[in-house]
Amino acid sequence: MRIVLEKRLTPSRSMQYLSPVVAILLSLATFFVIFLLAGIDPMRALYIYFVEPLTALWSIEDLLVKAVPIILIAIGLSFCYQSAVWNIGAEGQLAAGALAGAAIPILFPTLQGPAVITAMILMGIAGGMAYAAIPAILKIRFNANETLTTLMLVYVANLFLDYMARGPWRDPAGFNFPNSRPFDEGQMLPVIAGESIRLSIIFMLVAVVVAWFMTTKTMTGFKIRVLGQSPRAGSFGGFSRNKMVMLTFLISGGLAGLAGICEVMGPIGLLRTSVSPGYGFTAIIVAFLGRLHPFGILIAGLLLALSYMGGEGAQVAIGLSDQTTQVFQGMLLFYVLACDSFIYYRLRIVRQPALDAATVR
Amino acid sequence: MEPAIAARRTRPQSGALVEAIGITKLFGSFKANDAIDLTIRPGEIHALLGENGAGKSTLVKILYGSLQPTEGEIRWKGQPVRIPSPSAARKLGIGMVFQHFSLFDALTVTENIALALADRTNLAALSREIEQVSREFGLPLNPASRVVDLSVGERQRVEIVRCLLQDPELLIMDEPTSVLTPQEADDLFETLDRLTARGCAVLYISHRLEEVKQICHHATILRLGKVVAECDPQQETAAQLASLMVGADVHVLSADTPPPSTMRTRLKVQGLSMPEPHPFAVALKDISLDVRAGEIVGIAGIAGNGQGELFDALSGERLAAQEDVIIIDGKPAGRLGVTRRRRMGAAFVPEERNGHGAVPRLRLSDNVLLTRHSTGDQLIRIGVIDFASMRTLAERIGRSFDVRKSAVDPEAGSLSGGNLQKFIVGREIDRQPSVLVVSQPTWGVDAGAAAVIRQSLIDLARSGSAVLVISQDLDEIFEIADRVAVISRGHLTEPVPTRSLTREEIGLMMAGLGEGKKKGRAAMGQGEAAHAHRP
Amino acid sequence: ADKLKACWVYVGPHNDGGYSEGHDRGRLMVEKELGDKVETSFVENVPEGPDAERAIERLARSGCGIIFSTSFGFMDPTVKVAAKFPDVKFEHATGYKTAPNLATYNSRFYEGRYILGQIAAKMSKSGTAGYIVSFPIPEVVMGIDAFMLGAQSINPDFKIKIVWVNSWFDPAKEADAAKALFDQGADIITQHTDSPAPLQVAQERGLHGFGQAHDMISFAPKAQYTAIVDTWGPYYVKRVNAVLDGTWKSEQTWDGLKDGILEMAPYTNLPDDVVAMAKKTQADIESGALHPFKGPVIKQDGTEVVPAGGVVDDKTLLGLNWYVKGIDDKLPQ
Amino acid sequence: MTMMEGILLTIVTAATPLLFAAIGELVAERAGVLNLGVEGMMAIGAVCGFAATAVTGMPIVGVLVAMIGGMLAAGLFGIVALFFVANQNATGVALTLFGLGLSGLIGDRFVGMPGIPVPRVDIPGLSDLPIVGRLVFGQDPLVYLAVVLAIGTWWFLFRTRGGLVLRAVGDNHGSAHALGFSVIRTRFLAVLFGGLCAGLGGAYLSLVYTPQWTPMMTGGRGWIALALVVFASWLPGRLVIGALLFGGVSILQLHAQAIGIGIPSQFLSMLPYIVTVIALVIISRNRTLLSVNTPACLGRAFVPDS
Ligand SMILES: Nc1ncnc2c1ncn2[C@@H]1O[C@H](COP(=O)(O)OP(=O)(O)OP(=O)(O)O)[C@@H](O)[C@H]1O
Ligand SMILES: Nc1ncnc2c1ncn2[C@@H]1O[C@H](COP(=O)(O)OP(=O)(O)OP(=O)(O)O)[C@@H](O)[C@H]1O
Ligand SMILES: [Mg+2]
Ligand SMILES: [Mg+2]
Repeated sequence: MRIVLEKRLTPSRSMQYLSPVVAILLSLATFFVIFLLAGIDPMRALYIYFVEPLTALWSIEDLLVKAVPIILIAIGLSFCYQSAVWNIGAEGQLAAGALAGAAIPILFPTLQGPAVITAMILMGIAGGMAYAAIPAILKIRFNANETLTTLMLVYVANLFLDYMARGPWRDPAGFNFPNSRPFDEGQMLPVIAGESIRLSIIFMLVAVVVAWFMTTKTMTGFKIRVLGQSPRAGSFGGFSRNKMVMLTFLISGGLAGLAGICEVMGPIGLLRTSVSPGYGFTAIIVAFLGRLHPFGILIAGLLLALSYMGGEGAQVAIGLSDQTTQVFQGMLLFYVLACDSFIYYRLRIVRQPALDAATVR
Repeated sequence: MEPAIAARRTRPQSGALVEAIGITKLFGSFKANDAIDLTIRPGEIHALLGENGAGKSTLVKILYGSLQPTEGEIRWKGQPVRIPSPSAARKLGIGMVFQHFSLFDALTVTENIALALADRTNLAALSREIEQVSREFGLPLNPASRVVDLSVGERQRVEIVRCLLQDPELLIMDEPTSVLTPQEADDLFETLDRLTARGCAVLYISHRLEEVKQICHHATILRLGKVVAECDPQQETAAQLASLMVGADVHVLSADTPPPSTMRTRLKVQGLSMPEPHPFAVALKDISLDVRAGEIVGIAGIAGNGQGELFDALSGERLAAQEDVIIIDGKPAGRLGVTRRRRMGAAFVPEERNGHGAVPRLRLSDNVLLTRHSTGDQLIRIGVIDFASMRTLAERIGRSFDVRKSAVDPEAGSLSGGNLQKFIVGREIDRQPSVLVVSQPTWGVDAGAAAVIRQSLIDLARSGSAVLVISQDLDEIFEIADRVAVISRGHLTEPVPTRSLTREEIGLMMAGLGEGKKKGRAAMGQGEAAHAHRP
Repeated sequence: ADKLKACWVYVGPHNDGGYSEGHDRGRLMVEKELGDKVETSFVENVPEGPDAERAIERLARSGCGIIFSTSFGFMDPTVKVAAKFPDVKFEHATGYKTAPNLATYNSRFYEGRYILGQIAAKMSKSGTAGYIVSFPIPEVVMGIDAFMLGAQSINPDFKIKIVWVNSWFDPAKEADAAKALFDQGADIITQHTDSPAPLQVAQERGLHGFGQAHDMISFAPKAQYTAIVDTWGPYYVKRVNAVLDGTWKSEQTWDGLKDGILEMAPYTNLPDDVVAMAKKTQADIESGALHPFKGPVIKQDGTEVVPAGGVVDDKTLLGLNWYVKGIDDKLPQ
Repeated sequence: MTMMEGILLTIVTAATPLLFAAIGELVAERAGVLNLGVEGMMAIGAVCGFAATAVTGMPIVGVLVAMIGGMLAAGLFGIVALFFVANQNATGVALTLFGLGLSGLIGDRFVGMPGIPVPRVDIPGLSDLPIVGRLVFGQDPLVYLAVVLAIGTWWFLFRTRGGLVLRAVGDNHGSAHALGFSVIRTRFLAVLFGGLCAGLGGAYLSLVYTPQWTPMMTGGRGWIALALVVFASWLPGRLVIGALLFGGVSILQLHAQAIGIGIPSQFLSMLPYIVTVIALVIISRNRTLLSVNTPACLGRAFVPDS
């Protein structure tokens, strides 16, 4: 007797929605056991991790602030992954966007106001796009594997950002601290709710809705899906793979750049040697957790932000190590990926035929 | 027909080599095989016939150990046996040539063969053995060449030699001739003769009823997973065999009105040359051709002689260097992409269904959009998709081309091959294109579906369109083409009226050129080798 | 009354064997000394940036009475949070911005570096030391200058070779840098990065070096001469006590060897005369008889910062961005 | 030791962990599996190796446990990506994340503990020869193991039946299945071997390179190893060259600094990454070479009929 996967005749609609739920439950169950083994009260730990952050307004606010850049980037990445372009370098594109946008207030500190803010945002998007265009061109022109080039370019961008923040763009009045001059309110995104929720949350929501509309309703979304699933059929349909590689790179680079400049113009308020604690990588998980669907990504992004918040709370309250959060995220992704296979397949138990005569010659 | 072959058409009377008793195979709840009984005697060529999806491949995979039966028993020389894996089958003495080859492009001939022979560890010795056996059976092979460089016919030789080296007592062949020229097929039949003379049995699957009549001693016919008849194929007509398979009479093609010769040219190719897109492909050399309104022109040729490259050039998936080498309805189109050509009234059906003509994981309605987004069907408004019209269109195509499907709008990949092919051809014909280029329209499609597709091509042409059919199936070309040209090593002959040639003449043209190609390649080592697309 | 909750924010893991662990030892000392009067807690691995602000704020909300944010990059986040929570006391290490409820504290690491420089000049046969550095911030540049001034006080022709690894903590890269420096002729290594990897390389090559942030003798028993040991504990105890008895004031503390905020690990693997010299220098610095940046201090380009008799003032030191004369390298700007 | 000797020796050391991890990945990719989780497996290997050595006091035990740890991590990947046919790119990223996190948890107790270094081979006489002495006869045992592994992998892939089957599975899983080879089992074994090698690479970091455990100590080497496999166009011999080249660039940039050439260190630190990108571009332009050696089924899921 053995258990085999068997292809379903039609993909299961119900599994499509059930699978993430099952995956989350499995992750929670696994954590329950781990906490139990580690001698930590599992109910309390899970409460601190996943419920407590939602019990106070300030912490919900923080959760949203944290989720915004991750979701923005993941939306962009979902375009890439749908068209089978494996951009894993959003972290670098984010840095490029931050650099490009921050150039304005650093080089022209006196400029202020809505026009400047708009210009910074546009520069941020353009910076991310330009940086994403490099691996796109390398792939189109030279067939260079984008998984690796995008990743290598992350290191390059981060080092360059480091150089700029410590070197040419260092705040002259800052005791040689390695960051730029702090931006003025007229050079930052306006706060639109609570204490720290800025305009960027609107960008994020717009991105989600536009992405949903684009992928499900428009010809562009259709092209992306077709080319992702079978490039040959795509070119038969008259769609250019190269154009689509460029387009998806530009979309994801642009959104990563937007996330970068929004961080600089919001929570950070100046240009630092590093502007992201790995949002570009977290977004990869979020994109897959959300199954490359914009609404799924929205939910997944909030869930991941929740796990970060909970993780910090758990450190303070019960001294749980910071790495616990990472393990949870990795595990959750494993479970989601495994559960997703039940959309297309089902498990079946196969009995070997009872007959057991020797296979003699 | 050689008298030698015609002489021994009677079924040997010896006891059973293999018996399948009550074999049932379930895929989920779907019964692919339903209580099948089959007896194969030593020394016979036993045909296994049936429509697409009748369960032929499933049954032989069970015999070869690739699949396990849900119920039933297999006896080998009277003993019940379990065949848990292909290697167990090979140990018993069963060899198999697969419908879709089981070769490895990146490996050499020797390595490919060694994979099936667990006991041959010395590759140098094996190479010598291969050369010897292949000479003995008249199937010349260079053991050191890599499969990717071989033509389709040569690939099949590799499969056969691989079986021969196992010294099999039962050889299973799943549609072996669908890729061969008549001459190559005759060579194969001779090989089979030699094998049966030694007492080896052959289980032979084919959709070509004429050749089944020619070589097989006995036939078992499957329909919907059940055995519906057993017969001596020589006693039946092809039409009788076909109606046994389908369970009803098969439609006979009608192409009564020949095209008037004065009609204008709708597709013109003049002096089209193209370098090979990658090292294993074929370059197109100075191809000229014209297809007039109302007629069907067929392009015959052995697989891998530039058919794929020609199709890509005509469809616009690869652009020509000059504007005027391809002219559609009087307008130069050589530099225009596939969408622009579709807008000019052209339509295309590629050889490969899954992943070229259609996206398997998208629904039929989405697949309609794939080729009809810019052809005046109003499926797109300012970039936004009109899903309702798409579904309507998909249903219309499904109805008029008898596409059988499990749901209203299922994923393309869930359709059987023949039905998907009907859908893809239907998608283009539904447009009433002025020019239709179609490659291997009925490859691996059963008689019933093939008749539907061929009739629709004829009807389209008679309604005033120009139809170009690229096909390896000479029967098909003779059935539907008004004129025929032969492609070989990227060269195309002048099209001539089909009636002015016999099957054998065209076959010789293909084979003669084919031989020339083989010699040329042997001289050059590799390089200009022809082959089918890598999947 | 309720216990006072004292909280820490670390940039690395609390047990990184380097900088953050130094602070954590201080926290443990607070727990030990003040017993049930306090309760402590910490958040580790906090990236500098918005996450830091949130982590500090979380601590403030969770009832901490005093919060130590231990990394230089936490300065602005601490300032922001301090403004929001006027009743909570904040202390930021190595920064310069203060507020009524925000104090800063720092350690005069450069005093130790001066001693290391002297030992290096005494012990080096090649007259060249290797110096592995993280980032060109004032604290680090100050250390390089102090080390060089110490070395020049013994051997005016002493040379140092500098490699920037662009990281506070990357053992493999630090090890590679150490090897490169030894290959280039240095025979003593020192580092302003936190891992013991360079010392391990020295040990393997039969050469020598110094520990950083804490006593690394266990990693390199034959190679370590001494180490600059961060001992934040006494300071933390003092400040937490000040909160407890209501005497806490916002101050800018910059303590040195004499206050016990840094110590020299036992001098080992050294001849007696060198040990004696090191101990004397240490005593002179503690007593104020010797200031590592005593005049004349001359910049690389020849300009004199302070003439003989004077010392470089604290404000200049805190913003230091120049090499002293004798260093052949170019300071990244 | 002369400066030249020292540099060469350091380059070999820098190349070794990359070589280990890349060999394993090469075998997995030859079988058709793209495992992007090398970084995670290395981290697991590093912590397991260190922990086992610290507990038992025997580096050899550490090396063995590191191999087992790497294999377990790879097994997780194999189950999700092969049995549950999940997207391999995503599963690999998950493994990286999971491995880095888990290694941190396991290693919590071992941070700041001095390691027991693996002793160096020393053949009196030979090891003292000028230039080649230390380079050829005076390395640590794991360097020799890496070289043996690279040669052994070449031999296995191109000279044995097992290697033939493995390459066949990577070239065309449908055909391999039809001939009766278990695609999933072959791939699973290849993935396990990949984990074993990545574990060794990690152990090299925590036991030889810098005998200590610190979180994130793999520092992106797993990703470089992945790039090396493409650079080597799936040939073990080229892998050795690639690893030395990459090691060379990252070491020489430090020397350039120590000499004081006055280029900002960030730009020098970028060099290895930029060189990798350029190397990828140069290799990828040669489509013939790639089409011959790239496993045709790389990254493609396989589900057998039942
Ligand atoms: N992966 C997912 N995760 C979470 N929610 C999802 C996911 N996919 C779909 N949804 C939910 O389902 C709703 C409908 O999604 P979607 O538009 O894809 O449906 P649909 O039936 O495919 O429609 P259409 O055929 O018009 O595209 C969305 O509003 C969203 O909330
Ligand atoms: N692995 C599978 N899972 C589910 N259904 C299958 C599977 N393999 C085959 N089938 C179904 O079983 C039926 C029989 O398939 P089979 O391949 O045996 O047909 P066939 O007679 O060889 O057809 P053809 O002439 O097209 O080669 C078909 O309907 C097919 O869709
Ligand atoms: Mg939808
Ligand atoms: Mg079949």
